[in-house]
Amino acid sequence: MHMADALITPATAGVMFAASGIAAGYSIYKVRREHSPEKVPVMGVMGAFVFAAQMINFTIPGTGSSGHLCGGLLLSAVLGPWAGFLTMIGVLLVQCLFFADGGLLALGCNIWNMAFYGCFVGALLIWRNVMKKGASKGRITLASVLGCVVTLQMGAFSVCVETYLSGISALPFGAFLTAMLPIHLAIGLVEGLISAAVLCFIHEARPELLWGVGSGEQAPARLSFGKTLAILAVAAAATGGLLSLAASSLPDGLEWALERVAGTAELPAAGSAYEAAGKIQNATAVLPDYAIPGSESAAGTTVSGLAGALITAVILIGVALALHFFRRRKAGSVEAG
Amino acid sequence: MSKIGNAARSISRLDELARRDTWLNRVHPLSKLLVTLLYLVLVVSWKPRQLTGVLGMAVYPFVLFEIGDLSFGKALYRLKIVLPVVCLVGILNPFFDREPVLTVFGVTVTGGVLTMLSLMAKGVLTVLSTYLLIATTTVESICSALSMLHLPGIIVTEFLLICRYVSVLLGEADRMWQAYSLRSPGQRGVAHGAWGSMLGQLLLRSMDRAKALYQSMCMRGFGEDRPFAYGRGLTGRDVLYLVLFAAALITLRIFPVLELVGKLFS
Amino acid sequence: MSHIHIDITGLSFAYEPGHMVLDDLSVSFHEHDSVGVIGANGTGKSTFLKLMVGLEMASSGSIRVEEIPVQKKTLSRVREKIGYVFQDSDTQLFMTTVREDVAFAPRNYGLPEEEVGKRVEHALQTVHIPELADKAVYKLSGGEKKLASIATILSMTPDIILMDEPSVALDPGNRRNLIHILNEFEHLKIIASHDLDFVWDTCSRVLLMDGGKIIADDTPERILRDEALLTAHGLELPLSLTGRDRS
Amino acid sequence: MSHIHIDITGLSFAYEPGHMVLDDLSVSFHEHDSVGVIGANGTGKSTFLKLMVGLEMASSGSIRVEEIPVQKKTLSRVREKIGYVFQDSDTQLFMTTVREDVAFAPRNYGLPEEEVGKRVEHALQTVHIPELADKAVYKLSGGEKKLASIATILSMTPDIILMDEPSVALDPGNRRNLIHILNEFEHLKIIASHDLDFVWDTCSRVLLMDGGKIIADDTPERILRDEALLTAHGLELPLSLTGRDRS
Ligand SMILES: Nc1ncnc2c1ncn2[C@@H]1O[C@H](COP(=O)(O)OP(=O)(O)OP(=O)(O)O)[C@@H](O)[C@H]1O
Ligand SMILES: Nc1ncnc2c1ncn2[C@@H]1O[C@H](COP(=O)(O)OP(=O)(O)OP(=O)(O)O)[C@@H](O)[C@H]1O
Ligand SMILES: [Mg+2]
Ligand SMILES: [Mg+2]
Repeated sequence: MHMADALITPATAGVMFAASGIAAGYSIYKVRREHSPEKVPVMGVMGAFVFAAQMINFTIPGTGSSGHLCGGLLLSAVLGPWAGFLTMIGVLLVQCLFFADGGLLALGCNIWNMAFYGCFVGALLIWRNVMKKGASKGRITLASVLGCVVTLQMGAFSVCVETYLSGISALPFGAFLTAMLPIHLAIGLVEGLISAAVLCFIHEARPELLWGVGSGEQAPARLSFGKTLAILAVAAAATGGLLSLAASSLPDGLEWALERVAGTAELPAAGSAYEAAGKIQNATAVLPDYAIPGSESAAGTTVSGLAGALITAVILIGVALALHFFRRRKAGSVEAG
Repeated sequence: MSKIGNAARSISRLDELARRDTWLNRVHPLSKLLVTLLYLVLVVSWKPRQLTGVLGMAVYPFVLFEIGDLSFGKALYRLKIVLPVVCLVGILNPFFDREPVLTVFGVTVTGGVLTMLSLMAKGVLTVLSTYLLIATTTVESICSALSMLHLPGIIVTEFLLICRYVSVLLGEADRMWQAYSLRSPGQRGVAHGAWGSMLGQLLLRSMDRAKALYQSMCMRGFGEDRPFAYGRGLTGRDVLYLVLFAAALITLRIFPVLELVGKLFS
Repeated sequence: MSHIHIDITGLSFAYEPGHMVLDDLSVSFHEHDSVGVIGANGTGKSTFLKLMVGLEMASSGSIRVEEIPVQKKTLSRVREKIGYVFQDSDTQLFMTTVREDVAFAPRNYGLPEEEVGKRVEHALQTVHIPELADKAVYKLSGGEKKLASIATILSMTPDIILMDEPSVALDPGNRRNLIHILNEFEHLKIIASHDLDFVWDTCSRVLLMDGGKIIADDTPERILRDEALLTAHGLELPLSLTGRDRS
Repeated sequence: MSHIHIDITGLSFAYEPGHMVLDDLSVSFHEHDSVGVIGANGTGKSTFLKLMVGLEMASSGSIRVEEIPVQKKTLSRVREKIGYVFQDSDTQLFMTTVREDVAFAPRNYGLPEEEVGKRVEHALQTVHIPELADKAVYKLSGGEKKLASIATILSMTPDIILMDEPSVALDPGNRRNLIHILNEFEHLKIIASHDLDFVWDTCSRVLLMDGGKIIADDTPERILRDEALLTAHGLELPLSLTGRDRS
């Protein structure tokens, strides 16, 4: 689910950073308004908790495989969506810096794909609405499973859109979707069940820790209802817009599958898809081709270029080896002296 | 679970690397952060078929790994998460895009092969350059760089605390898993009967710990939005580093350096 | 009356209504007191210490630290005077390296960086761990963590030290070292502990708590040798008094 | 040779290359041994215990538990025989109630529910906490948690008990209770602890560790009274031997 840096373009990265940044700014505003300074350390420790918890494997009954925990929804169910969102940002930053899971440039995408949907759609819309009438085991399970499944689907969809927009894969959008969505349906189901188990435990142990339960009295509904609607509308518009954009230029998965079966060599539809991707890429590219007209190929890859790469590599490795040699001699002489 | 142990070990190894006292470690974190970001942007800005350009960018991590005395082996190990994903996305390209683009030593290379290779090269380079940053910069330094970029204190503080408590909670999760496995020999994961209580206990304890943590921070004068990190200012050397590397990277991006080298020798 | 002191009158506290943890407690501590607070598990020792620094707020009664009443708006002034060592050093140490952690309080109090550096050095010297200054906190052994968290308090140069079970997890050598450090500190210190021998070695006054009340307030000689009194409240004679030699 | 025993030959271990924690260690434990493992902070006591249940794997040398070599593929057989009590009881308990947690291991060994119930009752009786059976684990006090985690081990009816610093955080009364429980257990038990008085009261054999080696292996009488030996390795005489009475 984590997007890698290599899969996006600067334009996609910038747009997603902006979107995530706006959500983060709003969350900070909301958290500050709560005037609860103890939130910051709680966020830090809970972020570390999610990180550690995701390392534990849970065996899924009846299968040989294992699942993990759904971070965004769980955090938000305890901290509220605003603080939960900010915490997830920290978790994703740690994951990308320390474990190369995701990337610095793709951080904006990952925040959106995982944290935004998990916290805002999963917790603010689904969890809170299900919990309005108070918590019970059934409702908690419903909210968690529904929340995880829906948000993972949205996340997987976004991954497809972002990858597609980067024009990096020749894989048709529809095919990509048909690969991603079913897998994430299963993953969402398992993650939902695990989160539900944890939240049910909390509900029995320390029910006061759960956020948004019986929110009828807790949070003033008139304020949040409008905002909820607004967020939902924006999210829907965004996904809808992207979806139609994608759909207009792409064959669907079925078509792609038929073509594969027919074994058409030309793959015209795929070709047009690639062209469309290329167009979008052109429109969003920050940097043009080589500014120097001497370049041999518009494609940017030439025989002399590859030869140059080879030569440069040989030179660099030679220099490195020499450096190592001198370093060792120097170290040796220091030790001797 | 060895997975938890591995995670703890790799955090600790990165931390040790970052605390060494090499020339690269001493460069101001802000300079390193900005150069890294610029590098990432430039690498991914190459179009899918521009393999030569992407390869040219490899000079930067190569040179800096040498300067920073880092081992490629450990860094390449980190590719195990990213590379499979990138390969999955790129592996079908040769089947879809069969347009012949150029001929190398009599072998015709199609556009699909080029896009696949350049995608993988991007995957490797972006991971290497991020490793370069984190292996030469401590967490506190990164925090100070982030606050110099005016990231809100709330996020910087929280990031620092996550880094600090990750190892504590990994240790706790590890011991819990050990206690579990000692009494359920032969199981490879946590059975569903214990799903909720296992993580639930850990969560409750984390909350209590957070409360105590807040108290101990208060006892030492913590204020809500006070930035946590106290970095030094930029010196001339740091600015020089930033300017030189930015210039070099942009040159690599604008001029077909590798092509010129290749022509020189042909 | 000397400068450094704490006055407590009619202090009551309950976490949950109806279940009093502290019940109408009055006591005063003076400049050169070393007070050991003892009592069985769950008698409210930790709660008592927390109330003094306003980590919990009393439901009735008053606490005055050097004439300042402990209230929401005076908290930062009160806390500048008091160094508090938590039972769990993992929550006490929250920065990444020992040096950063020890420097945290003086920096927060706005001291110039040079003075901060001096204080950090001095605090680390006092607890004999200058070589750990740049070590990552999570790599410390239990005992080293404890010593580091004491250093974080010393760098504040507090008027008053409160410690909650400071001798836990130390090996005998490190424990002896801590006794030495505490005996060097001249101002008011209050120590809650189950380690009665440790209390004996560091305190000049002992409070025995049970059922939310102070049962006895006297010298260590008189309380810690009184086997009947100790046993009645869930404790035992200090081990060094049991005199295994004669058996 | 009796049925229950552990044989260790040439055991070496390092977390990080070049930094040996255990160095070519050989020792045997027999059916009725009660072994106290002592040593300063960071000498490898916990590591030693962990190796015996395969929580870490030796780099060289062999450990045989009742003739079964401790290896990846024999782990489940070895672990059925050994009950291991962690230093931190918080991480030891992972089910919701005390009863569930104590029943966890026997259920995993596939015992019929009736037998499981019997074992749970018996284990709780032994540690004197039957009234806590249905209490939620997170509501226990520190001492109660310790006792519960000991009960989870007893219900396995292990041949061998390993305990890492079991007396930490108990008040004197609870500590005395634990001594009693350990003395009732007749098979092999190995206890790592800084509390030398506790070791004195529960063990018939003491291993003193330092620098990855076993420095001394003898009766408590001979090791724990040898002040020179103890001091040389960062320890002190047990408090009950210091005889404060005479001062
Ligand atoms: N946050 C809390 N909420 C409710 N009850 C609490 C809380 N903290 C402590 N208590 C209860 O208050 C009583 C006193 O607790 P306190 O921690 O002060 O005891 P203590 O004397 O320090 O015990 P110990 O020796 O185990 O540390 C105990 O009965 C405990 O269960
Ligand atoms: N996971 C680990 N990674 C690296 N080094 C470790 C790890 N665990 C322990 N060590 C080191 O191994 C040595 C032995 O540790 P161990 O925990 O066995 O000591 P111990 O005798 O139990 O000490 P203590 O009395 O403090 O519990 C110590 O120097 C410690 O720093
Ligand atoms: Mg206490
Ligand atoms: Mg240990």
